[in-house]
Amino acid sequence: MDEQKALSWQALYDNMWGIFALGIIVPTLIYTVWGLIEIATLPQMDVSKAMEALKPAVSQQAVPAAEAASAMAPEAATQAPAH
Amino acid sequence: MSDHKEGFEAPGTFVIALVFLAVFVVVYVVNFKLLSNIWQIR
Amino acid sequence: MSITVERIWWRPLDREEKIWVTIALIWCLGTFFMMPVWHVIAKQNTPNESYKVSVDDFEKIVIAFNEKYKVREESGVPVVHPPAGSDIYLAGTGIWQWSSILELEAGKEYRLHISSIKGGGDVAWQHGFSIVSAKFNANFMIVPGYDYVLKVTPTEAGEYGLICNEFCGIGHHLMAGKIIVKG
Amino acid sequence: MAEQFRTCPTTGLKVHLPAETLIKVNAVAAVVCLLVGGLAALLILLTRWPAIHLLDEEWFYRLLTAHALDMLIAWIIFFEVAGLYFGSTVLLNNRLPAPKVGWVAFILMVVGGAFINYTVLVGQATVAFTSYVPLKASPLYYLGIILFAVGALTAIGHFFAALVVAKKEKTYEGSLPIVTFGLMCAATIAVFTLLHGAAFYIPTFLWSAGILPHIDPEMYRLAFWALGHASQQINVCAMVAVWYLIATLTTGAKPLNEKLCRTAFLLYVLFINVASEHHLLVDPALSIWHKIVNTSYVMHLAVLASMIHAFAVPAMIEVAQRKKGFTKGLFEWLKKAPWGNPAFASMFISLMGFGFVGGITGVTFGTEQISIIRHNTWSITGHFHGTVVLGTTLAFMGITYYIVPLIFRRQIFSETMAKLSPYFFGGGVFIFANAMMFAGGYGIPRRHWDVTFAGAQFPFQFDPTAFFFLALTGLGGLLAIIGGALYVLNTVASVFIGKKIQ
Repeated sequence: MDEQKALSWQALYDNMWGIFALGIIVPTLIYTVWGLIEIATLPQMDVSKAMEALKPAVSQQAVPAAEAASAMAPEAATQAPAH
Repeated sequence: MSDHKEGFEAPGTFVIALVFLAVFVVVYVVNFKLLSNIWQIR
Repeated sequence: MSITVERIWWRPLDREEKIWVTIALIWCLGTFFMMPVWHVIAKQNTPNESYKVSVDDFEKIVIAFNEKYKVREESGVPVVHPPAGSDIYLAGTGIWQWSSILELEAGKEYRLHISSIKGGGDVAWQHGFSIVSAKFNANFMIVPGYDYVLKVTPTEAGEYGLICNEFCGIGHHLMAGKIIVKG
Repeated sequence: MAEQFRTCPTTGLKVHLPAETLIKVNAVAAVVCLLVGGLAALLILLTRWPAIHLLDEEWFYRLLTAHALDMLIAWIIFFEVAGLYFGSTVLLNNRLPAPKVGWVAFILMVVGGAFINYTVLVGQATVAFTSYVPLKASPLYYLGIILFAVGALTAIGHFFAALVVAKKEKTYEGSLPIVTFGLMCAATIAVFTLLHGAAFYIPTFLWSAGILPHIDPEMYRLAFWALGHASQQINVCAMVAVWYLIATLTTGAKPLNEKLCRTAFLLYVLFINVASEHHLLVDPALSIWHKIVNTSYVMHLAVLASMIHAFAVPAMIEVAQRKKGFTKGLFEWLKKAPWGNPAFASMFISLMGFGFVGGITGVTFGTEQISIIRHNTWSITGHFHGTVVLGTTLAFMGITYYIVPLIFRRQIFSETMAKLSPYFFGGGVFIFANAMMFAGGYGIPRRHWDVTFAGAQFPFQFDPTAFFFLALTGLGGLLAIIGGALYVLNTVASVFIGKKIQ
């Protein structure tokens, strides 16, 4: 009885191709596939927002209203006639 | 050899293993201490 | 030499084996859970925020950033002093330089974006971002096409070295700059 | 068929002659690579020692690239192939099913290795071991690596085929011996490694040849380390198998509990490869969960495996020694161990060095957050010299003292050189690796020609203590090179002019 149990466990460890398959599949899923999915689904940086924040500082005598308006709503600013 | 014995079969090895663990703990803790000295980064 | 294996080798562990495996397992699980725990209890962690960005876009941003906040130059490299708490941008360049010398304020948190640009060279390399000082070093990877956001709070005033520690071509060992932290 | 075998008079093992020849050529190629890599090591060492600073920058980076490839890939994989043939034939009374395939594999690996060394030495591939895109080498370099990898894969396939044949022809009974089982696990790890190598070296080769426009650098990093780091896990697994073999050969020890040892090997197969993440912990793009799960070998289960082996191997030696009557106190068994036997000395130093120097630091530096203060510093270089050099290389050196008489049928040329070599080598690498790790603690970068930054715009001055450790690294390295030279000279002399054994 006990011997039977031991033999069946041993058979599991003697299963070369089972071990081989697990040894390829387990790390491929945990490391490679998961990693590739994370890299592939990484969001894009919001470049226009970053550039907006880095616009040259507005000097005092410039036209603050128009600048501010275009910064708030860029689509509206492009549709509006130029000053 | 496999029959159950009361004492340890390899007491020397057990001591070496405990020394190993002690060194491991020291290295690990020292490294976290060094880490806590750096700028805050998250 | 005998190479035969006993017919039955599947048998219970001896006492000392059991004790050692238990101790080792506890230690292994402890060191594993230390990582998520450290994220909660401590302030030195690997940042979890990053984005894809084209090399050219990041270069555009870096140029705009340097222009806006430049306060002076040192040996032709702009020294920039951005407002505390803002988004700041630093890149390793294709000519083995750092895009600027950052001047930061101690105790303020910045969102430091690091990436790689051509910067007058032909190629945006991978670089190692390594802040070094007498007291510590901190290292992150710079990968072209990726924006890595480090939310960083310089804790102490002083001048810190900024060196590249990933081999990035023949000018690699000259790629040293600095970060200035004001008290 | 029968005439293709001979029986070793001392061990009684049956040796398949075509397998024997293949073991010989692969072992010789391994030692040649060790020699080339060792010469490069000496020159690099003398360059990173600031007081000497031998090479110019161009040659430094060239030889650094060559050193890494010749050592981490060529020496170790050639030796492992020899070991795989040994484990699947001699240890199992078995034959190698297709010796011609073995020759094809060998030739592919030699040609690949030649391409790599040629392109690197003439300066067409100064890209370091990692060749991180967009650093670009000539297409021949990538082709060399692909050929080498295909050759290695072929050899591993051949090993599996030999195991199948052994089982079918019933050359052994019951389970595989633990050494062969360990080698089988190493071979499985190797297949994972080499498949990933193919998955990105082929596109990178096409990119270098101008056919593909772009390789994503982060994906490259992910895939590269599934080769670059996982290939060293083959070594770990093969090294542990060699520990068991040497322990048995030198002291007659037997594994105390095969279940435990085999379970530990199984944990390696399942989880050790994901630790390729160690190199990506401070990378963008990957989430902290990917980092934590992978860097910890899935809850440190492969670390548990190493801790089991690190216990099981000395324990089996202790039990065997105590049976011989060395029972006084805790450590008489160790004091009276065959320290004059170079194989035993190599194995035990390898075991201790791998655990105390390489293993502890590997787990510690591979902790997600601690990587921030260790990534790409010289500490990492120190760590893996603790594992791959003090651990694997020394263990392989140790088994050589058995392979030469058994397979080459030559006596060891000089017993004295053999006795001294492991102590010089082990002691040297011990000093060298530890000094490197301390230097790295000061932020000294790895792969750096000049840490004084002479001529840089804003030179950074490292703490003067760091320079003490740089010099200590140099001294330790010289000791190690003396030990390595003793080994190489002695092995070459034994193979070619050693006394023949009938």
